[in-house]
Amino acid sequence: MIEQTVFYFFAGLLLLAATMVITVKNPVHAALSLVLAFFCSAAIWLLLQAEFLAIVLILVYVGAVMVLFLFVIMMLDINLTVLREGFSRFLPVGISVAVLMAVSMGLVITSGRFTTGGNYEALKHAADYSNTRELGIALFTDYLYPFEIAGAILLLAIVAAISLTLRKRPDTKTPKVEKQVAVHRAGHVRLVRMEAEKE
Amino acid sequence: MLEHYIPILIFIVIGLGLGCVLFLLGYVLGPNRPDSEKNSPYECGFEAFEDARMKFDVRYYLIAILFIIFDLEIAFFFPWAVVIREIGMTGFWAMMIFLGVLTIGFVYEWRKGALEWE
Amino acid sequence: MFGFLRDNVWSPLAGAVLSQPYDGYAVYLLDVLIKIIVVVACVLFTFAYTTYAERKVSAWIQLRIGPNRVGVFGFRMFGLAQPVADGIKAIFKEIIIPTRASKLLFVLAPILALGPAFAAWAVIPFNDVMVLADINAGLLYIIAMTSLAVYGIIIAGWASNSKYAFLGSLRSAAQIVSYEISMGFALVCVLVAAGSLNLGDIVNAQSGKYGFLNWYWLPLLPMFYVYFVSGLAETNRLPFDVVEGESEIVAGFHVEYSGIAFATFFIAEYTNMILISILTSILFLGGWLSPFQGIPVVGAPSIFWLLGKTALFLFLFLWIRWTFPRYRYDQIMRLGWKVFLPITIVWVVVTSVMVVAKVPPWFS
Amino acid sequence: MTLTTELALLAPEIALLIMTSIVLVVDSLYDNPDRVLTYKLSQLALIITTGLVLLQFPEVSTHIMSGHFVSDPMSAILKIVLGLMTLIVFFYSYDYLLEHELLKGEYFILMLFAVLGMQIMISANSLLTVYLGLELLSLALYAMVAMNRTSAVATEAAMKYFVLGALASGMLLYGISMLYGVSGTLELPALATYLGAQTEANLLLVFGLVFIVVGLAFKLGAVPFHMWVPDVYQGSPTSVTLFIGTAPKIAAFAMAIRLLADGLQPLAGDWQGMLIVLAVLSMAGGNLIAISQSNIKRMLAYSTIAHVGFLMLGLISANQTGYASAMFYVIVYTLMSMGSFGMVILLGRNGHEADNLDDFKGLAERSPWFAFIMLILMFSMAGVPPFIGFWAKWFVIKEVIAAGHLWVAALAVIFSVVGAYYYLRIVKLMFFDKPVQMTAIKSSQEMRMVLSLNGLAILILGFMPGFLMTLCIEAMGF
Repeated sequence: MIEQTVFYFFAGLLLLAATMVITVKNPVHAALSLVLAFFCSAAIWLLLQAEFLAIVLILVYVGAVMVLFLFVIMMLDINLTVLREGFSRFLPVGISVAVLMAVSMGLVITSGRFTTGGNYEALKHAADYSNTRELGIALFTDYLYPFEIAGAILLLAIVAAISLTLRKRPDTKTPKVEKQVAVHRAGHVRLVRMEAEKE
Repeated sequence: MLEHYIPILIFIVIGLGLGCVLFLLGYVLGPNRPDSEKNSPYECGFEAFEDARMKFDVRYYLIAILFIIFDLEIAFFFPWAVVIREIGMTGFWAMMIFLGVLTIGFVYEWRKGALEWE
Repeated sequence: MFGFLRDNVWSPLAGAVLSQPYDGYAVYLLDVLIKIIVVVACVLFTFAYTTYAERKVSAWIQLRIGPNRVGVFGFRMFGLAQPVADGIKAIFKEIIIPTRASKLLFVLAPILALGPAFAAWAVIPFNDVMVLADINAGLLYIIAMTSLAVYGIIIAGWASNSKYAFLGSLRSAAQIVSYEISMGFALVCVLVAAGSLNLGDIVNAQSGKYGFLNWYWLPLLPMFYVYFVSGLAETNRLPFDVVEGESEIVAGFHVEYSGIAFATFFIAEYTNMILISILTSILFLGGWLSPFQGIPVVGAPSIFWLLGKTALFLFLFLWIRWTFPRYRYDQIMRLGWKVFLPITIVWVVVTSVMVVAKVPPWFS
Repeated sequence: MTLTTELALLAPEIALLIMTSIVLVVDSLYDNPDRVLTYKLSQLALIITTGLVLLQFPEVSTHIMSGHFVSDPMSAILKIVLGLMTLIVFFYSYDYLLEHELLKGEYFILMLFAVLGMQIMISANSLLTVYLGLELLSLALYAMVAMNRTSAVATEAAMKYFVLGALASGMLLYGISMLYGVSGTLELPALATYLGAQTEANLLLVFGLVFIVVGLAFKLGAVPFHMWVPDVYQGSPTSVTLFIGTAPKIAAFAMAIRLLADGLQPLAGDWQGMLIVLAVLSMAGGNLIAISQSNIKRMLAYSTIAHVGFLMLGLISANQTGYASAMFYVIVYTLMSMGSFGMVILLGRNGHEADNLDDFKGLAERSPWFAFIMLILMFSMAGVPPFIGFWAKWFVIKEVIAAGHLWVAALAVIFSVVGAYYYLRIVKLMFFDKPVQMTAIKSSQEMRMVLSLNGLAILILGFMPGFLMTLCIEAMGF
């Protein structure tokens, strides 16, 4: 019972947050709504006993990806009026597509054939069940090959990100640490014996 | 398993609630006497020149992107660390290869100057 | 202790008040609620007296006296009532919201900073049985919660619509994410060593016949160091406080905040500090285990050991702050990416080799 | 099967990853503007990986890595073709990049990653590896398109490509998750077994199938999911267009075979209809719009769309000979497309892109030999006998007729006649128009030789299509 309540709470909040992502005017508010949406999905995953994935969702998406999103949104003054210009022009097309999709979805769902083939229930695990452990064992035995491909994708992501964003700027000055450390007294200080000056 | 998460849920709510309560307390108990000088953004006594939100160095994005990549890598490490005693040498070497691939990425970053802060 | 309270105090109390059976949801929730309030109260108390300690320690280091006036009913008691006075002052100050700020986000930012800082405490074990939420993925939860700390700062900086705040929040965000990686890898090392994400298990895995030599600070010595220093950077403490950098960007992301709104950030920062200290004790110094194993009374594991170790690290935070000069920003980034990250990656390999090779006495 | 034998079968992929890493490190260590070392090492990487495929050419199909990887004749042949094609791309693009000041080590590195992704796709035996391989490929391609950061057109093209490509990947993933949700398996053969055992139609499966076909159509660039193709072909540097227009088609074909034939064969009744619609629309749309183009890269983009339509004809029959004819088509098409873009690169010089149709005017006077090569390419593309392009069309249309879709075959013939118009127009421009400029074509000896070989291969293969067809039929498991 309590699980159902929690589920409906988070599912409702998720839908609300997701709607806000696309309706609120301020892009930063939209990004924060997305953060909320991620939180709610994490809670729902938790209800499905996917403990590890739920927390990783927060760690990676909320803690890392959304930070990048916010960086980008905050630092590119997005001019909203320009973005809105096309809105009214494309509205008729948009509405007709939306209506078409809604009708086709309605037809599919009401056709009576749309079943998933039974009621599924989330697995119940014992209290000492460790989702992380099970995942680790699966990942490093059966899913070794996809795991290594994921490594290659991450490497490619590094290469792509650097080759697309890094520009050599000749006008900047960087302190050369090696040189600073390698400085020796002999090359820089000269002791000069001087006679005291007299007026 | 789920029963362990109920306290966490409540804790998060209380943590956020505490912030709200503090703010409300300050709002109710503190004075509220706005004036245009006081409410203008601080700029060492000058009038604010322009909107403070400006375009920024792409380097910050790069740091954020690299952070995502390494964060993901760490996320892969967690399940591995938990089962390292059970998966045997294959699992161990699998992670070493993964780490090796990522280390090459790190060397590349370093050499390309992506970690340089000017 | 919690169990005792539940069985002998809350349950009958709740039974009397709510006229419900002893072990119903209401009792459970009440029990949880009271535990949480106890933890939060303790953290807040520690926060208050850390600020006091900060001023006293700085005074001591700089050969001053520090706060010694505020007292109760004329008794000065070395100024021990100072934090209370500070708190009251903060509450009665005006909360200034700049005209061109984004109001909602401006208000939300301190709350977002405080929420995760407290939420992480939900899984901290105080001894073998005293833990609020004994989840299997405890360490993962902690790292996820600490990764949220950056939100309060970014949003504060942006919502203020002030250049200093914006610069401060940018620097802070980049710095925090940079050090989060080395922190994450340091945690992975602990994890490899202990083989469990549960914080209680991690402490128990450190017990052994060699006492404090069994703790992870020894095999993971570089990580111990990296973790604590990254903790300094994560909490924007000196020598990593370019985020505030009062001499260049006045106060960084919270330049526009006043009164209790500012105090909220302050609480969040100190809460994170205490959290880092207690985590360092748990992960590297054996938590509640006693260094004098085998000796009666002092050899027994106890919460006081944990609190003592935490106090030690808190003192270290203050000591470092008043001893070292501030780093330059490029130096901070270099330390994070070019020194800590390679060290942690190498040590992950070293640790896992030690575990696979079953190196005694830690991993046999 | 022991780990050692499994690793031996994986050797091409492993070798490529190792070589790519070496190239990456070497490129970042030795900072010379010519990138000769990077270039040579990348070529060596391709030669090694292709050599390793050749060394252990499989007779049978073997599933390894817990069923995520399959090694069979088809994968071997496609990988060899892929390796050769990419090698040719390398030959064509080096001078171009140098001249246009686009030469960066990353260009070759990204290309190697793309090849790795394609190899993974070709050998994929589970939904997961198909997807991961595709992502590896796509990510590399997005970055390659965007590499010329000073060009607004290239950036726009990259943006479009990325957004639509990500959408397509999302669709594919959504479809995959539905199939996985219903069947409970990611492995393609197991999925086919599961589907074969189903007696009732499950709507959720068909839903998943629709998403998968949509994702595939996006990646192949079939109408109505073709919007990205013209912009990306036109906007990217020609050397990148050259790559995108050739090798990934092989991988997309492999993906189609893996998903539709290996995994979803029992649902063939459902996907055949979808493919017919896509194929007819692509042939019509591609050929008709191509006529009005004045930019040759854009024209070739629409020609690609049309060719994708023909390629799909081969899949429609849903049997082994049909697949073999589609495989024949895709190999031939990449060869022709390679030659055509190679010509565009050859004609451009001193930083000028020869991407207008006018640049081909009077080519016969400037260089009779390359005009002849281009003539072969265009005739072959148009499907004029006896060039190999004719045989490719012949085989797929024959399969469509055999499958009983006469009207589709009739439409295919009509549209190939329509398409012949714009291919032959180029021939007319080359031989009957006065040249706009008379400057001699200058390019490296290497480039001239490879391009000539490319053209001649099309001519020679045209006389002996049986050889390639036999290979394709063998690949499909006869």
